[in-house]
Amino acid sequence: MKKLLTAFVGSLALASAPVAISAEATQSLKLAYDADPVTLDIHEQLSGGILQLSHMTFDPLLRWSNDLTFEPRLAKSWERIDENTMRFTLREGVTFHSGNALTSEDVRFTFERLKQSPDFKAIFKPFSELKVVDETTFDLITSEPYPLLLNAATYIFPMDKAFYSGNDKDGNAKAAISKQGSTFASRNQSGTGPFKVTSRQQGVKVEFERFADYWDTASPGNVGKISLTPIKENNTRVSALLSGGVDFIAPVPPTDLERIKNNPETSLVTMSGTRIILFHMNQKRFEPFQDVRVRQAVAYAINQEGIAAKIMKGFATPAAQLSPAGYQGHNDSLATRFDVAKAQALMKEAGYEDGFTITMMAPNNRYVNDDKIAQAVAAMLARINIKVDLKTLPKAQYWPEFDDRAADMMMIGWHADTEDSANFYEFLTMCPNSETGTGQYNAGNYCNPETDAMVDQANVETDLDKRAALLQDVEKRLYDDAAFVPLHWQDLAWASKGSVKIEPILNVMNFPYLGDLVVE
Amino acid sequence: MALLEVNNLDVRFAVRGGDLQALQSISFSLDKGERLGLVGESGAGKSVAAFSILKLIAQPGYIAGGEVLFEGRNLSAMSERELRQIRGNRIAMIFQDPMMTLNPVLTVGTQMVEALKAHRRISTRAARDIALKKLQKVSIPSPDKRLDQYPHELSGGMRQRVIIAIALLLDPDIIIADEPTTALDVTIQAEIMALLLALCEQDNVALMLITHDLGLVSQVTQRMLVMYSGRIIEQGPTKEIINDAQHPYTQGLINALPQMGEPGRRLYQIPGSMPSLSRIPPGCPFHPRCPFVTDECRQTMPEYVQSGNVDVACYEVSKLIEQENRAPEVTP
Amino acid sequence: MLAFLVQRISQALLVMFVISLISFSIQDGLGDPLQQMVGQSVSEAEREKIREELGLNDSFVVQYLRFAGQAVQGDLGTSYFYGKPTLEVIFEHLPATLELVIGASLIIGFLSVPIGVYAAIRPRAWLSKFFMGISTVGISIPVFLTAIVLIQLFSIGVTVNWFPPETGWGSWLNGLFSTEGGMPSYGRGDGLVHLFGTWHSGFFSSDGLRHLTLPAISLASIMLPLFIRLIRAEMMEVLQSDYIRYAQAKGLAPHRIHFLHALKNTMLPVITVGGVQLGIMVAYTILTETVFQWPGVGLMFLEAITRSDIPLIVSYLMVVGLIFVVTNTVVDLVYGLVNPTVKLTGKKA
Amino acid sequence: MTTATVSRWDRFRESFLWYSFKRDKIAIVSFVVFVAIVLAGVFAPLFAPADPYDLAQINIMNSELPPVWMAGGDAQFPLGTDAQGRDLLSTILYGTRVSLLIGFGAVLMQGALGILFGLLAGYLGGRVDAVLMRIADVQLSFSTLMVAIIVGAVFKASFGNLMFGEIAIYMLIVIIGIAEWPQIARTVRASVLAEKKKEYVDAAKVMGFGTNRIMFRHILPNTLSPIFVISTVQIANAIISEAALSFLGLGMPETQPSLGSLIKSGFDYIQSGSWWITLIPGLVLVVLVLVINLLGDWLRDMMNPRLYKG
Amino acid sequence: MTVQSAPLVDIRQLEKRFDLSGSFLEQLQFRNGRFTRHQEYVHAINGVDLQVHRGEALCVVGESGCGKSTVARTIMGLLTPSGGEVHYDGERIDQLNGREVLPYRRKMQMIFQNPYASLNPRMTIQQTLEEPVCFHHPAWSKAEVRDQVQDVMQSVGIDPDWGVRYAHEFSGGQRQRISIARALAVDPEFIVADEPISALDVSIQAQVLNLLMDAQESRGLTYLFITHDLAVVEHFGTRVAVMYLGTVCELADTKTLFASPRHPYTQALLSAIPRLEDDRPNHIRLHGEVSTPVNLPSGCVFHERCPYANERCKQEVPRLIGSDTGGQVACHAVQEGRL
Repeated sequence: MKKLLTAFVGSLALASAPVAISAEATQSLKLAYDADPVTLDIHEQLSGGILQLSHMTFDPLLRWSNDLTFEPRLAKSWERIDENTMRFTLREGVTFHSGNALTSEDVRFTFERLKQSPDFKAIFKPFSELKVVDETTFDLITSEPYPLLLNAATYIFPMDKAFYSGNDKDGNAKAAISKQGSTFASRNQSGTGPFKVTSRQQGVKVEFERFADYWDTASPGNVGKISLTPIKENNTRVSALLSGGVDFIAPVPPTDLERIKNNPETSLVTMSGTRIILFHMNQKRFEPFQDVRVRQAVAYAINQEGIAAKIMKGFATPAAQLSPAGYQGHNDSLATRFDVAKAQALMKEAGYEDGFTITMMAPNNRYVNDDKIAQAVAAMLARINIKVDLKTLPKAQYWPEFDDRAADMMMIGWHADTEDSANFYEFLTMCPNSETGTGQYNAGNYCNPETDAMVDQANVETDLDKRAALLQDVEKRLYDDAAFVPLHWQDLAWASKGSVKIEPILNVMNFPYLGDLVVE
Repeated sequence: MALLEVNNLDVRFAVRGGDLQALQSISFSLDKGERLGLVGESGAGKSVAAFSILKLIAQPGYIAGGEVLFEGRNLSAMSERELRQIRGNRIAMIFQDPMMTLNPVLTVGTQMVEALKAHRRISTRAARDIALKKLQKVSIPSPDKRLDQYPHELSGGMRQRVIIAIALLLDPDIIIADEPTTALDVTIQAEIMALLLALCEQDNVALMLITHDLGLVSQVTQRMLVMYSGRIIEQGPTKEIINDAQHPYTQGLINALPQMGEPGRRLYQIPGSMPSLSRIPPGCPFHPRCPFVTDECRQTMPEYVQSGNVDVACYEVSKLIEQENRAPEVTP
Repeated sequence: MLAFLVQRISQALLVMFVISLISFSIQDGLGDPLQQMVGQSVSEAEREKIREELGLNDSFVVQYLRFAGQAVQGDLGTSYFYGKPTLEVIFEHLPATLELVIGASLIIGFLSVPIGVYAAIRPRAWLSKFFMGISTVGISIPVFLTAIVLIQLFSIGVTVNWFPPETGWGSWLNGLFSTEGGMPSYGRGDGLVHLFGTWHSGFFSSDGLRHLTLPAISLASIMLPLFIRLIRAEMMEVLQSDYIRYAQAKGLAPHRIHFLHALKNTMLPVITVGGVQLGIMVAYTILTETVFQWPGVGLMFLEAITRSDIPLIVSYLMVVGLIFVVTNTVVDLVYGLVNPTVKLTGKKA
Repeated sequence: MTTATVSRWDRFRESFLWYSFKRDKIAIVSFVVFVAIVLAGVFAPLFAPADPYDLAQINIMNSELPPVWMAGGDAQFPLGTDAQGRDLLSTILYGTRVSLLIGFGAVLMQGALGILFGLLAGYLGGRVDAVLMRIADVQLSFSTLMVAIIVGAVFKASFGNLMFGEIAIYMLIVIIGIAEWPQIARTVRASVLAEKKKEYVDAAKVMGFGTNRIMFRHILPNTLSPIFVISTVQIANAIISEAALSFLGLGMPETQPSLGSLIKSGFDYIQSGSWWITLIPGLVLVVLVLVINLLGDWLRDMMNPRLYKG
Repeated sequence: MTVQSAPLVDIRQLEKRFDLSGSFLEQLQFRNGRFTRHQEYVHAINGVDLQVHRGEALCVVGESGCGKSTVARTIMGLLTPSGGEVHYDGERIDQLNGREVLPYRRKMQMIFQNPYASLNPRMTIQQTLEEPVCFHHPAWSKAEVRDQVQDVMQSVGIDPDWGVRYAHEFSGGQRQRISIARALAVDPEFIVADEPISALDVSIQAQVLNLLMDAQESRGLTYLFITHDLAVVEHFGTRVAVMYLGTVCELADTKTLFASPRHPYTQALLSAIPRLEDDRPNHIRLHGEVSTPVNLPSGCVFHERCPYANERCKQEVPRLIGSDTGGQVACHAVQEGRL
């Protein structure tokens, strides 16, 4: 079979005659994700898929390394000038795919565009201005001291100002961002990244070719061509890898981890992730949840280890809090607390020995094994006489229900765009406030002004140690208050053929740095 | 030697729960140019008899015994390939319903030409010419047009003419016509029958006419057989049987005709009805309806006896004949 | 003929009108398209703005009238997800589905006729019984199970160790039951040849054909038994008819009787039923396309549903309805051409 | 009255149907298997070792145990457990019940719609016929899946999402009923058209009987045998349709699984070693559908070999 | 023929057309650049006048498609006439609604051609016979109904014990008896028999004919007897009406008609029946086929096949006029004395 396969791949490489690929970048890679990028405009939508695309065809100013530190990319250095200002220096000799050279003006153009983007403007809200100092130097200025300035800067993938300016042949501005209909930017790209899109059939295939003038000549990457096929069905995606149809797949469903690991021809990389999966307990809909003992009882009744081990096949890290390890808010002292007896006692104490019936909703195609997790949770709650009326929905229908807070317990998974704990609290636990936008996803209607104040304070605290202490305290208080039921952080997994060395290019943000990928 | 000779032909239907005897020891013969009538009510086995001559009985039916000799050759022992040389070529058939007999999706021409080509090495053009001639022979108006028409574009009478033309295509020795006019209107019936008769006489073709219509048989055939429950109960010259039927069944059949009764008065009637194949009683199958029934009739099937030129299978008749034969001795 | 076409066209319009009305009226039940279009942390105010831009806040009547007004001009709206006119999206995906359907139809055509005819001519032969048995089992297995089994056997391969591998016969038997795998299990492959417009075909390259094989087989697996049974039943009935006996009485050779006289009459009802079934097949490829990740309209539709891409859903339903009416019409026309006894009117034959 | 029933029973025993049934091994085996599955489904609460609907009995730690004959099996779970730790045997028994319920329910619904519309269209003819059959045509151009989406949305709009667990089964019945009624309506219409021409209908008219009496008392009973045959096949089809819908995530919720949703829920595990979660219910489904189809074939052969024309 | 009292059944200028052309859309045709509406009808009966007198058996003969069954079915209300009137016992009945017509349903009954189709296969004989009795006599007790049914079964020679059986358990002749019993069960005075014996075997035909005659005698029935078999007519009928393409071409007493047929078609018909005779009679050969009732010929409907047709026959429709033999004939040749 292997022989067949190599012949197969070989013939492919021949068929698609290379145009101009740097000396060693001759390998081709067939990649299967669960979805392909929705658009080529990297500012149209803030999603994993678009960020993955951004890392292929663009380069950020700086990027996260494997150990959650910052690695300079297009910005070769940065220094804090004052409380509100950070000065960046751009790398020299970087060109866009169009051949234009990268300058500070391009960065400013990109920054302005980000502030226009409905999806990204929230991240850049703390920033007041990007001031161009000279061709390669610019200042990034916030209105208040902002501890997460560099985190946000990882979202700046400079775009080719000259390329994206002016009008297209229909008379529409090339820089326009629109969710409806196609725009110039959604069809065309000019970035500085290692790959250029050569052809794209949405929902079917995207093909990339290595950018011959890529600035990072130090990169070990030797992949000249990539074709990305979306395969939504888990089984089919895994089959495609096992049958040799593709070289690299993500995500890998937990059920197949074992099999891929044991297959001598494939290799598997897993990482504990940062996306927390949790249930909110809606105090507004269901009065007993206002009683902290009831909330605690629920928290005690849930066996996070069991879910992680059995349903997630060990492909999740049981969670007792929101912040994953490595985040500033992560509090080591908090542990999962599965104890049915204790939970029953708490229920009794709260006067609900005989239990009650609640409604529960979860998506069934959003998170890994989301529906199965919800079922397991429902079963666990049955042990303390809480009868659960569970409904799982496809994500398209789930979110409207979620917005309506339609059930007493609702599942959500959250990944902090800023890779910072405060982001969790702002969206998931702070008192819902439509003006400030906090608590937008707080489906528990949990409201604790004390912790909210602490989070606000942390958001302007630039002393990282102090800030960490503050956030960890928030985490502890939420834990004691059983503000929600954390389940686990969903792990990440990628699988490839043995010859594709994916391990070095992967990170917890799930942005494979494919430019650096080595294929043997 | 007769052209066609059927000897002790047994036909059975293999159905769940055992075989049904559809024909029992049928024997008759047909001479060149002779016209033979096969009469009986539905279910008597007359069509089965016709079809088993060419071994064309449908699936569950099979020939269980006896022989069919055509010019001395046993048809029932022939291979399919050999039989195909006979079918349509030496012995042609005309079916009851002209609507159902012609293939609805093939033109008249195709269906005529293929019959010719199946038996003769002949070009399509030549075959068409022959077909055209035969169509003229059965007096079909504008025959050249008909060749390219589909069966549904013709009227019933016209279709039966086409079928007669097909039967005559290869100048056969025998035409077996299974109720050829039953599906047609009275006036058309008369026309078709007259045509068939004329053509048979003209070419000296033997005709085996299967019908339930005693009037038709009496007018067309020279000899006739009467069938009941798969047996031939009476056979002989048509005139003799019509004028002086021997078997009680034949008598009843003739007397039950409205024209035999006095208008407005009750008709002669045979009680009961013919049993289905699965319920044929032992002995003479007619005995439950027979006015002359005896114990003998209930037990064994009577042998044929000769009365004049007529063969009859009936104990009553044989008794009468015996009495007649004995009579001269008794009279002083 | 004219009346026939007028009637069919009005029927098509009616179908499309009904479908569009139904699908519009249920759009709220299909979910909120916005969730798929914006990132999670986008604020409610921003969302409201986009909704307003998309016209999602207008009343049903206003939305429908706007849609209908554009539809009359041939514009069925713009897909939220693809950002392109829905018809364009559908026509991009349609070739894949059509090729799958054509592939399956070829399999069905080449297998069902000989098997059906054989089973009708020799109903008692063990081979007929075997085929009929297989076809009964065939219709009893859901297509997604068939598909998975096919992938397991022919894409991934199965290694069997049921027999002692150290013995000669054991390893031979193990080898017999093991499969090599290697057949492509997803997508259409790289060997697509551009034909015209948005039509890329996999028929002209070995890679394309290899990719087509398993999906086409699994799609054919549901319809093939139906066709075999249909042809067998029709043929058996035709074989009972007088004109077949008459053909025998004419002394024709069996092959002419079976393959001209009988088969031609058999195929008439098969054309009607079969043609309609093939039309329906376009709508029934969804399961197969899902399992094999075949980038056709079925998969596109399913994804449109998960994304609440309402314009695309509506257009898909309308196009499928149209395809159904068109195939019906074509089938009736073909039937009218093949069957000399039918005069084309609006009436069903 | 008892004598009448006895004689009816005798009549049945003398009938061709019974006779050919006795002689047809496949029919007997199919019937026995079918009855066994139906009984097992109907009396699932009696046979099942556990109640899969009772979440309190489920322990996640017992998940994915293999059947008892394999290494690691537990005698408590004869056929192993699913991914939630439910006893697979019990779940299959309950799932069979749900599948059968949907199968029969959907066919009842199809039957009600199909018979009514088929009778009206066939007997009244003319405009009524044209309109009803056009609706049937349009209906047929939708696959079951599309109907599922539409009906699902309507149900959701009327009952909200939370009721889903309770109404899912009725919803599926309605979906499959609506999606497939034209099949029955066409069969009924075809046989009504044939029956209508028969003289006993004229005889009834000449007697002065009303339209309803003629349609329901005289014609309907004579169309029953084709309806019966097609219904058998339709039950099998309905069960498969339900499985297909469940496979696409539009069927029964996994808390009250049908055979289809059981197969789907185990689907993720089929390649990872826990094959029993999918394959055992899959086998039950295939066997169930197969025996129904075999019985349908047999019935069709007995009653009317012409039926399969659609 | 002497005119007695008022006729029991009187049909006047009865017409029946069947529309062949389908819906409006299907009628549209595109010809010579213009849309035209094109309609096609089957003219099944065209102005038929017939009187059936109490106690007689009026036979209607003709070939298939001549409209004889249509006449029967129109009288019985199974078809609504396109024109003309049907009177029963002096009352016009063709326009009555379902309720008003009920009393006549009891008085007028019908026997059908095909004994295999005229009995409901899903009903026992008992049910088949009881249903109409119950329906028309809602006040009767169960016992009364049963008695009535038993009487009628006995009168047609069916063992009342067979009532629990279904129709398929009987032979064709027995079924036709049951069918007659059903008609008799409601004590009718007028019976339309539509080819009641043509599907039966010869030996059975006599049985059924005898039964019908017995019933006429014992119950004083009046028959309208539809058949294509002239021999039966000769035996059974009081008077005969010969139909061709939807019109009556000759009407006479049976004896008169058979003794001296006047209309050329009647003559041809009579000569066409094969009779048990030794000598072959001279057939009057008709040329051509029966025209279709879709495109009716102008003038006399028979002129295309008539050996005596002249120009007038092609133009003018002949009317039914009394002839010298006492019957009525619709023929120009007869009236002109050419024949």
